[in-house]
Amino acid sequence: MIKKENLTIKSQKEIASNIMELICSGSLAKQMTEPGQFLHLRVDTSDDLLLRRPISICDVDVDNETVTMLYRAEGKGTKRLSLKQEGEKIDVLGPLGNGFPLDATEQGETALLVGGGIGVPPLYYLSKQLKKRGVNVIHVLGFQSAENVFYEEEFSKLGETYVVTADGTYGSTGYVTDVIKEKDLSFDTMYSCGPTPMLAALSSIYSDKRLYISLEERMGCGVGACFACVCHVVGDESGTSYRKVCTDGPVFPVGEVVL
Amino acid sequence: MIKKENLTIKSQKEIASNIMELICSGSLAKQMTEPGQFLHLRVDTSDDLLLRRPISICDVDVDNETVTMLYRAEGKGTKRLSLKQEGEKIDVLGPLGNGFPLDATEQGETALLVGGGIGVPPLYYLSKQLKKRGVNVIHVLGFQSAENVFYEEEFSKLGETYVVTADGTYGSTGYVTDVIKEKDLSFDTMYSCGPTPMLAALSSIYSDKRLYISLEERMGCGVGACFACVCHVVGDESGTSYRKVCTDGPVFPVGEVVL
Amino acid sequence: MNRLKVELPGLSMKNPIMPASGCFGFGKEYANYYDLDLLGAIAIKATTDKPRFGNPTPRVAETSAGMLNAIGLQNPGLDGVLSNELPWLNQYDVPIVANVAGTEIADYVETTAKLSKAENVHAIELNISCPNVKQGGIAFGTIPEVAAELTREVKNVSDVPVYVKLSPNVADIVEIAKAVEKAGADGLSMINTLLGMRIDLVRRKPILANGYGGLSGPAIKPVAIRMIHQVSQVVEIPIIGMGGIYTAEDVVEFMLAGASAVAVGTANFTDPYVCPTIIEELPALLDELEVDHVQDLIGGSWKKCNVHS
Amino acid sequence: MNRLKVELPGLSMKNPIMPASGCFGFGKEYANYYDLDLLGAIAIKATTDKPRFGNPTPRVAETSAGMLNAIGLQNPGLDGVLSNELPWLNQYDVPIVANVAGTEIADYVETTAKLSKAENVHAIELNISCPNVKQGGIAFGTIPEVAAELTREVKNVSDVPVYVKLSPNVADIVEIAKAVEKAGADGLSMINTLLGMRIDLVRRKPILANGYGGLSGPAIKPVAIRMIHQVSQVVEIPIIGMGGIYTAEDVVEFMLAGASAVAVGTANFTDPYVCPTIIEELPALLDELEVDHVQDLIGGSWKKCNVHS
Ligand SMILES: Cc1cc2nc3c(=O)[nH]c(=O)nc-3n(C[C@H](O)[C@H](O)[C@H](O)COP(=O)(O)OP(=O)(O)OC[C@H]3O[C@@H](n4cnc5c(N)ncnc54)[C@H](O)[C@@H]3O)c2cc1C
Ligand SMILES: Cc1cc2nc3c(=O)[nH]c(=O)nc-3n(C[C@H](O)[C@H](O)[C@H](O)COP(=O)(O)OP(=O)(O)OC[C@H]3O[C@@H](n4cnc5c(N)ncnc54)[C@H](O)[C@@H]3O)c2cc1C
Ligand SMILES: Cc1cc2nc3c(=O)[nH]c(=O)nc-3n(C[C@H](O)[C@H](O)[C@H](O)COP(=O)(O)O)c2cc1C
Ligand SMILES: Cc1cc2nc3c(=O)[nH]c(=O)nc-3n(C[C@H](O)[C@H](O)[C@H](O)COP(=O)(O)O)c2cc1C
Ligand code: FES
Ligand code: FES
Repeated sequence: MIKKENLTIKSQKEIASNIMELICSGSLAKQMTEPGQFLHLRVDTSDDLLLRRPISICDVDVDNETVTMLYRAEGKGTKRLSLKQEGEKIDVLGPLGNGFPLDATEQGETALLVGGGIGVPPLYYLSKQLKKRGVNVIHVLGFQSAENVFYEEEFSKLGETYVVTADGTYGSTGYVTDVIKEKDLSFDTMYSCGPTPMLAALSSIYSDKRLYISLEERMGCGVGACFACVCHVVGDESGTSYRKVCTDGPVFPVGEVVL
Repeated sequence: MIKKENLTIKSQKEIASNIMELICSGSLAKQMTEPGQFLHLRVDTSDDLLLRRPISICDVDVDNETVTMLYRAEGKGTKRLSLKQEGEKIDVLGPLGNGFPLDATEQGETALLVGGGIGVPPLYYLSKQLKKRGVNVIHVLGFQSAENVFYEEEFSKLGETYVVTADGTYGSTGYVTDVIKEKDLSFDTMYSCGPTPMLAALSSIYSDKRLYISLEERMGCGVGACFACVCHVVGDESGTSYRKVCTDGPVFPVGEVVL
Repeated sequence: MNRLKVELPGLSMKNPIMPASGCFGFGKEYANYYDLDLLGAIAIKATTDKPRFGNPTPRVAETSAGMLNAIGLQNPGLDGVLSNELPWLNQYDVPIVANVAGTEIADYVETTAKLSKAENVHAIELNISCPNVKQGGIAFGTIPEVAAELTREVKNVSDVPVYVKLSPNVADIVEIAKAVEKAGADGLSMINTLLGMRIDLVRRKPILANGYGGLSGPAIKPVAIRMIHQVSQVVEIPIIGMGGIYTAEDVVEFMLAGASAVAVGTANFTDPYVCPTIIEELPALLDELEVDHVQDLIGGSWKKCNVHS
Repeated sequence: MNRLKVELPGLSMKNPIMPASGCFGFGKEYANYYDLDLLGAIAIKATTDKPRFGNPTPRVAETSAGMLNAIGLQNPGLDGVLSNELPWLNQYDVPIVANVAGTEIADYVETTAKLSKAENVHAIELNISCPNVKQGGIAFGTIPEVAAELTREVKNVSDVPVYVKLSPNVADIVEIAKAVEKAGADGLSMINTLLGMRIDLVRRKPILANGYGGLSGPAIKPVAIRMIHQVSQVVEIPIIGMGGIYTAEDVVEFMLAGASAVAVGTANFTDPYVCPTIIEELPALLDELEVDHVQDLIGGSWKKCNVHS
């Protein structure tokens, strides 16, 4: 059952450079049980911002009916969103899409969660859920620079956590792939979300693993009706097969869609 | 010296059906000494409402730097304005235009202030100023219906005040012109603001008096640059003479412009 | 009396609201949100003879009070629509408007011939205006003779009434409208999107992979209203109006301009419930405007007398 | 190095920003707000041979992210502009672009001949596109041959470079642009307003007394960007870009599309300080985008290599 609700903002604060943590409450939160799904936010009701913004579910407290989102305030919509204050309402559509498959990892197995930049948030809820199922979780989180790092502590509480920055101002230096190699991390499944080049690198290195990646694409409707967010299917000779990121994804098993 | 400033909303409340009283503070208020001038309000910074809204100055407290505006929340912009709360900012341009000439009435003379509906507000500041100069003020205020009546008490404190409603649900029944005749009100000058048919009626009945009327017209710039708000000049044979409501008006002596 | 009911060639509509082609897929997605039987009609996504993937992504971009799209007519092709999409829609008691696109007259003719025979297709909407496909599209919609010929050929094979969907990217919309009316069109749909562009300042490249795209949303509403006002006064056939409709007020404005029914496009993306919301709000708005029946609004801005039925 | 300076035919501009014609009167009003010397140039209100009152009011209406105007070219006429307006502007060290309108070729020729001799008029902008005046206007701008002839005749008598201001209400803007370039235009201004309409639901009448009006503001920006992108790649003459510019980012987007300078219209009404604000904010934006000089932006979205000067 998909729905739309005006959630109430419980708190909003900047947790890293331009990265906002937004906590909202409303009964819709009860439906947000699948990590990797996203919400489609209408920033306000003025008609100069027509399109909703897709933001991943970062954490949910089903009992208290709250949901946490982390987002980068960068463009027109997210900047305006960042000005909203406690008590204000926000029109949320969702949860949408297909999230990360929890049952791809058995109890006792190890899952490696690899996040890049603003792709990190959905991994948090995923990690919590995996852990609850008795999965051993390891996190590799890549950021641009020290000022962009967030949620390190939160992730550390759930499992081993490696932070890497491109400019070396925090944690190790380089890319997430460097860390995985250097630390020789072993795992049964990998779940990843982040910039496409990162996903492409992981996909080519770990194509033989159980790897799930979450994609980003510009969206119109977010519900599968407009065909804005499609991608090609690996091995499709006709060239007309497709997957929609909004409804078939955003999470796909490695090798299913063309990056 | 004309200016633009982000005023701070001190209070906003509904004082009659859909009629809002908005009190703002800021140093701009010190310049608002001329009753009948108006302010040009930018409702918000989203770009779906491009045009500012002209709203008359209803009252000013120069010492405390506050200005009061009364407006009807009716269209898209004023409805959105009515949602703004204490502490929020509002971008105000002004004071603009030429107001009511105070010196048209000598000390000891009687001024009749005739307002219709949402034309009533500017007469309040005018009345206060006239009174301060030793002028005897009488008010005739016309409204649609009882629920639309506002500021009766405030005006009563300054002078004789007659309220008339079109449907007779409050005060006497009919139009402001009926009241002036029935009560046989005598006066030296008349100042009026309200719907054009009312101004036209007053102009034709009292064309021999010292009568000043305040006009409304849809505006683009509000500063005289766009030629949106022009009206023809009485007696102009060329047909190309004009007055701009925003800069030559909004107040004109009777007989100057074509209504 | 159902005060919202409107009758157009082939389309007996409970109310004047239909989702616009390309903004509602083939209905399935929005069926998760509400009962499609509430709608006056449904205009389904453009169908072409063969399946199409469309343009590379990104395919949408936001603009002030509007959006650009360059989907490029992605669709499962005639056979896919006939075998999968239309049968599914058959469970609803809603007339379907099948939007047809192509790159040659022969494509349009073939697609129309077959689609118009489907049980629940009540009208064909000829998309002669989609600005995204390099071949075809643009030319059909901007040259009166070409638009007329296409209309004639398609009318010859169609089992149901044909609405021609006009492009606003022309100097004289009236000329095109008259030409397709004369060629036998049963109705007009207007307007399709305006051709626009956005550039990414950092990448120095268009935001859309395709470069240009179609501008839709409230930004284009004044252009749509103007064109419908111009055209409705000189043609006899009814107009399905569209371009930036978000509210019941917008519907009334389009009908006063001269539309007999309307389509809602982009607004579905902003609010998936927009169509049922508008339908729900219309009666109260009619009351406020003291209008008995929506039909009394049609052309109200230019008709000499507005006789209430 | 002045990194904002741009050189266009007749116009040596401190920065690429000028207020657009019709949105800045003859400068006096905004001189109450800031020093006009800050501006790159000033495009003054359209001048016609005789004084004009223009259309009845209401003459403006608001739309989503846009506005409609039907001022109808109100102006004091050639003599009034020459004797009152231009001399006043002479106190500023800013090149003036004199916008010329008319209903017959002879009007344009006469007005241009005299205006172009005024000391501080550095360029003529031929308004062949204003959709408000029933005679003339619309036709000049939509038929390539007519636009070309007008351009030729005006060029013959002008003492200063001539910019032709194109109408967006055409199917093929490239065709018109090429025609006026061939006829001798020194530059292009684009775009003028799109023809639009709004209807008052209660009165059932157009909001504008004139019925139709010109749509301006951010709503039309994607159309302007697209047209400039199309035209700048096929003409050699520079383009003054306009249509919905509100911010420094918008200026960069127009220049990347292919404009060599820009004009700011409607935004002046929203914020009288918009032009100096944009000028002030441009250098920081150039820094952010790692651009040395605004000129390096011109055509940046399509030029093969972006050589920094
Ligand atoms: C499934 C999914 C989940 C996401 N989860 C998160 C998250 O948890 N936190 C977060 O910060 N970001 C997330 N993003 C990216 C986020 O949607 C964009 O950063 C955001 O929409 C940009 O909006 P804006 O107002 O800042 O930019 P604008 O430039 O004003 O946006 C204009 C339009 O482009 C779209 N757009 C711009 N950039 C992107 C992008 N990178 N991806 C998709 N659409 C874009 C916007 O949605 C909007 O429709 C997610 C994207 C997807 C597809
Ligand atoms: C000099 C002057 C002083 C005014 N003083 C007051 C006042 O003190 N209190 C008050 O309630 N109203 C006043 N008005 C009228 C007020 O400006 C309009 O009611 C208001 O602009 C309508 O905006 P909206 O957002 O409700 O309507 P919308 O329909 O959203 O407005 C759309 C556009 O039309 C313009 N517009 C619509 N109606 C009018 C109108 N009647 N007059 C002028 N422009 C209009 C708006 O300014 C805006 O540009 C005054 C008007 C003028 C010209
Ligand atoms: C994403 C998208 C896809 C569209 N696809 C089609 C299409 O396939 N066929 C068609 O005739 N029009 C198509 N259109 C145009 C719409 O049907 C409609 O004419 C236009 O968007 C204006 O209406 P709106 O402003 O309500 O969206 C599409 C529009 C959008 C936004
Ligand atoms: C009120 C108003 C008056 C205008 N008058 C003229 C004019 O006299 N001559 C002209 O060429 N363009 C005129 N224009 C068009 C503008 O110069 C400009 O081309 C158009 O508005 C698009 O720019 P904008 O969106 O920044 O306003 C006018 C526009 C407006 C809004
Ligand atoms: S965003 Fe519309 S189909 Fe995915
Ligand atoms: S509103 Fe622009 S001149 Fe008066």
